[in-house]
Amino acid sequence: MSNASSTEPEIVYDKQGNPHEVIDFNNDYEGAKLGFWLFIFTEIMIFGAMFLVFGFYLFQFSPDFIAASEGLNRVLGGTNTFILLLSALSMGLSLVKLRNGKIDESKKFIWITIILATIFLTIKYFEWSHEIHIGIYPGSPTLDALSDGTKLFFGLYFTMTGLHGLHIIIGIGVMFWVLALINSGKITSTNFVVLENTALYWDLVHLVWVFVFPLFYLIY
Amino acid sequence: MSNVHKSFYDETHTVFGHHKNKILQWIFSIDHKRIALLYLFVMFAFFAVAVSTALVMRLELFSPGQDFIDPDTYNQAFTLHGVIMIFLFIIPGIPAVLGNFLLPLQLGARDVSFPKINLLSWWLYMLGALLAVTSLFIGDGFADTGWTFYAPYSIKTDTNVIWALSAAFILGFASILTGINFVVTIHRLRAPGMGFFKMPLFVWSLYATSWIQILATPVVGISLIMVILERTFGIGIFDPTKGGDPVLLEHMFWIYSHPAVYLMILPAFGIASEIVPTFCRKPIFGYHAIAISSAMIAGVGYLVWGHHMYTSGESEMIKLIFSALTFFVAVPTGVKFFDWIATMYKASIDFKTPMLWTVGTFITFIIGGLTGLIVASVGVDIYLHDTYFVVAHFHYAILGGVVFLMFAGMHYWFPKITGKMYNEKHAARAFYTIFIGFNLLWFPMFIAGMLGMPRRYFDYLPEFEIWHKLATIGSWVFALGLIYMFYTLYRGWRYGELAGPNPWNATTLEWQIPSPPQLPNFGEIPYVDYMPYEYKNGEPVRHLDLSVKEDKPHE
Amino acid sequence: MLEGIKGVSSFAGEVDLAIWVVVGLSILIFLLVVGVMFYFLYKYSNKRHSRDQIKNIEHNLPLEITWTVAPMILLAVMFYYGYTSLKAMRTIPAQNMEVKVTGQMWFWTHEYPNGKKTKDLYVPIGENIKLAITAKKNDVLHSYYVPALRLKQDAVPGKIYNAWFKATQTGAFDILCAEYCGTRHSYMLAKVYVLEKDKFDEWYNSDKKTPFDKKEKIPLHPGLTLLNDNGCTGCHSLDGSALVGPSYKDIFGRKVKVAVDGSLKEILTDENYLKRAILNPDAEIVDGYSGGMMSSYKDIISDEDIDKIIDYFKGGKIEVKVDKKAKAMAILDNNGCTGCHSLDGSVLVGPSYKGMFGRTVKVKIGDSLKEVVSNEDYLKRAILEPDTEVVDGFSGGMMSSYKGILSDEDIDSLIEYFKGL
Amino acid sequence: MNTNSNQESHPINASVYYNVFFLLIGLTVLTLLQPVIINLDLGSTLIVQLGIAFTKAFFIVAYYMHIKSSSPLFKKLIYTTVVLWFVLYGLMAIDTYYRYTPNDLFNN
Repeated sequence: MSNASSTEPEIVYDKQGNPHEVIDFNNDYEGAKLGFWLFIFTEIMIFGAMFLVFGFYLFQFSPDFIAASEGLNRVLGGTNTFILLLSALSMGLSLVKLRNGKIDESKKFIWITIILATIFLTIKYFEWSHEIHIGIYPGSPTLDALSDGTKLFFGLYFTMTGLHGLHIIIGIGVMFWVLALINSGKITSTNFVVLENTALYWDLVHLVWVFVFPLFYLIY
Repeated sequence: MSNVHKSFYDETHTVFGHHKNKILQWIFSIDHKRIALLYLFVMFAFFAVAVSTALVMRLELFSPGQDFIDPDTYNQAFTLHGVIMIFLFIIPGIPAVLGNFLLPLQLGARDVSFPKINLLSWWLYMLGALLAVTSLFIGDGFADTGWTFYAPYSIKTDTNVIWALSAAFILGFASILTGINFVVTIHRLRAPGMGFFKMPLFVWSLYATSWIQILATPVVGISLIMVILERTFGIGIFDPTKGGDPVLLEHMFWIYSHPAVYLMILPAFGIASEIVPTFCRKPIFGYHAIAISSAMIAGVGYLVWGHHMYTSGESEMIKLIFSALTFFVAVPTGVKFFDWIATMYKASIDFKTPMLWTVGTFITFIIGGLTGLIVASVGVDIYLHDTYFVVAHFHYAILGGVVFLMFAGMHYWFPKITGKMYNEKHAARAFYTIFIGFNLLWFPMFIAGMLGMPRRYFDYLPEFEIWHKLATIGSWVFALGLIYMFYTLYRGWRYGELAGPNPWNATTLEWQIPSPPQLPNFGEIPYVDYMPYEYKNGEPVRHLDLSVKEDKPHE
Repeated sequence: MLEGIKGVSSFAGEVDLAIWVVVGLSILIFLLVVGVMFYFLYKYSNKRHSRDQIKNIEHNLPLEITWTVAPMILLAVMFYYGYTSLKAMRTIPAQNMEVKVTGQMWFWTHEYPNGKKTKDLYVPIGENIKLAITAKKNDVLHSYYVPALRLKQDAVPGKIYNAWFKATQTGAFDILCAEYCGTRHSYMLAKVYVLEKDKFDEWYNSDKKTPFDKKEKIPLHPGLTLLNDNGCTGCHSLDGSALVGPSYKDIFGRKVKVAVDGSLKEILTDENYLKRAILNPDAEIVDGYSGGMMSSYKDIISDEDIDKIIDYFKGGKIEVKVDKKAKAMAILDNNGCTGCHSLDGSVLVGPSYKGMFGRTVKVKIGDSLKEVVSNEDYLKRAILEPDTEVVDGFSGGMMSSYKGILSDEDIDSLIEYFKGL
Repeated sequence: MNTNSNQESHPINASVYYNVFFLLIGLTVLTLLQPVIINLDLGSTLIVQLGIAFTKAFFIVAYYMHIKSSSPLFKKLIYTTVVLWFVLYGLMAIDTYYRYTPNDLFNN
């Protein structure tokens, strides 16, 4: 992202002789942020499409969906909601600390985020393994014997929470990469766009859960 | 011409710094011009493959009954043809080749915003292409679902649907990255002074295109993933035996794939908007109208997907809504055509090959567009849906619109890209051959479709024979024309005369630098406070020399 | 042969009008736009119009407004005709005869209100026919397309979509499948036969399979006809399932426990017993069933007829040979088997029925190849679980199971028939 | 080292994060309590739950993702995406509603 060679900005002058800066694509903070926001839009379209499918079947199979929602573990789901909330806070604080020049504290907050994300995944793992243990997973004989709406509810449940979980795993990977960049001095208190974008990504992951949680766990 | 500074063919920078090895210099180059050429060669290789499959299909259909391939092979052939043409050729076509090459040049930028991601797009594109090709040779062969991957057939069939779906997904991802790159480039890297309404119209069309890529592609991406999950885990979302609704997949597929056809045609319109003023020797008529109509087509084009599904069982209410919206898209499209034709008024038209291609395309695309209106009308479409009429309409719009304008652009920017000139006489003859072959190939299909010949048929009832025979003969003429054209371009590239920086006397920034361009594109970046197409008495108002001078090396 | 492009349904006129209007307007627009373009190309070519004659015109607001608004009017006209034709097509009259149309891989089945099932559709002229179109649940998408009727509707597995038509002309018209559905998509053909009303009625109320059948339907055993006519089969099944009373299947010659005046007794169901059971049903009630359900048939069925019935129970059959072949053929036709399996040895999607029985074939079980003899057991498995053993050279997943669709008896008669092929 | 003036955009403050965090905690508790306090039918539940979810989403996007202090371009882009989704959902809802209820046109 940074290019040491272009330290002097390129200036062009209009007819009146006013200077205008040529933006250097190698070091364009606003551009990097805009690019990442566009990426976030694609993610919103992906999850939005899944919610579209969810809504489509919720309309057709409301009783089945309500009954199936009853079977999910709200305590674990609720705990996970709070964990993500906390992790979004710690991610944000790490950015604040970095920009105030407190590199070590910033790293500490990233570590806290990573730990919280891992706890989220562990809880998710227990939730899933419980459901798989009682025979509820796509294509299982138990599930196939149930009503169509129930099959669709769990099909969507595993797809959407699975996709969300995948995003958390990727997020953890990105955070380790960010830590490495901080250690090697590539991210500094003035050149922080990578960490800022990581924080944006993490907020997106949180944002998706804000909708996933009530729609799956609380519609009964 | 590049006696001052070497061209981008001679030097480059790669993602790893500098390499001695020529091949590595190309495939790891982060220079937007080299990436454009990488796309170009791979794309035309796949174009050749897809044209060949089409020729095989047409040959099989020459007479009724089974001649030399069996129905399953035929089904795989049209799927292969569709997947390659749509996902590997037309969708990336103009944006990834001409867009990549020209966008920074027309904006006055030194590269796109994210050169490394640009290279990543190409690698993803290659990965997707590789997956598609690999699936030809393993197991039960290439998918036989048609490029639409409708469930439940795509869930039931034994062929390598997962491979094709993964390929399409990865190609979609590559296309998203290109789109993001372009939008950021257009927002951030315009030359100082160049406001949005001072950009060349090709850039405007790429801007609209990129938004479609960003906002529509993810929807089809996730739908394809759900079909993959359906096949591997049986999640049931599109499987009727588990309560799923196949029509939902049709919705989600077309939410992307209809905007995708605007994604294909918009950059092509952009090319026309460049060529028409250059060869009319005057400013384009209605610059603002053309620019805004691109955005309108992109916006409204997003909301018309349901017209692919009039017979699928969607509700009557939504059929009428989609029909009305579809007609509405025709208005901005019409405005563009009227503007182009108005540009010809009181002009001094120079019939060079790019202009020939553009005028030819106006004819074929107007046919494609007007037949689009015919099938947009609900009651009429119910009769014509899934017949050869739709096949012909689609090819008139996409082949006769997008690909022809792509060829026009290839001829127009050929001297810029290669620094050489092709033979004008042969290029014009190649155009006439292709134009005749094209109409002979596709026009009979309108009639066959009107008479009720359904599409994707391996065999047909005997009374359609005459139309199939005509089309097959047309396909041979068309193929010969293609060979002629590519050979002319190849001769031009190898043996053509040097073209000079501005052979057409055009006005946009890419013509103010040497051909082929130098690695950093511009020596000094101009302050652009004027409109892109300013002519006076048929001559450009400004002649600039923006080449990189020896004494002022950049980077 | 595709029977012409002439529309023969009541709404074909509206659809054709819409087609002509939109096509006509399109041609008009085309000629106008391309005409003006060619005029400009000719007049303002650089041979005739030199560069110093160029006029830089960049805007003309009134003109631009005109060419934005004028097309909208034309488009509104096109939309209107699309709407009227759709309305005519989709307003299903309340008075209609409903025919169920089921698509499955490469075969259409039409089921009439009285339970008749045919491959082609037979309809009376001038009557409203409502089609309830669907596809088998584990099948794929199809589209029911009758060009001459201007009718097209996708058949979606698990969903029923309606269409209708009123034929205005007698004749035969093609039915095609317009939604890609796999290997034999282009052979998923059938016909609509539009008949005079009386000819239709005559067929509809007869036993004939199609109105063009010369042969009378294979006569039933007179005993069975009697059972049917007297409503016996409403309570006694023919296939072994227990309804209100015991099934007729294997009723003769078995030992059953019956309740006589409250005590259980074992008896043999011989002629005498069966006769008593018909004439005095409450005297000896088979264990597990309750008395008082059946009334005596004394004076309703003559002794002679009772003998016929008992003969039927004994398994007395007439015209077994002819019967079996026709029956097997009917099963094959009505279930679309012949769409994929030929009778003459040619290979379509699946192996031909010719010589199928008794040969030795290689089959794929999972990933391994195994040789099996194609005997009764194998063929039965192949019908009920087609994907477990797929004959080498053919692909699985093409045929869906016929479990629950064909009865054991049907399958037996099919296998019997294959033996002779 | 960095001459690009955009990099030092808005000032950033930890207290904003804490305030929004406690607000979100409050909203989440509300989300969890809703089924315990009042038992609503599906429609009302969805309205309440999605209402809370959208409020949370607003705060996350506005403060955690700094849209409040970003350039108007970002705001415009977000409005566009949200509007686009509402139109898409609207069109799908129209189709679903008319397809699965007996209210479609031409009464069939």
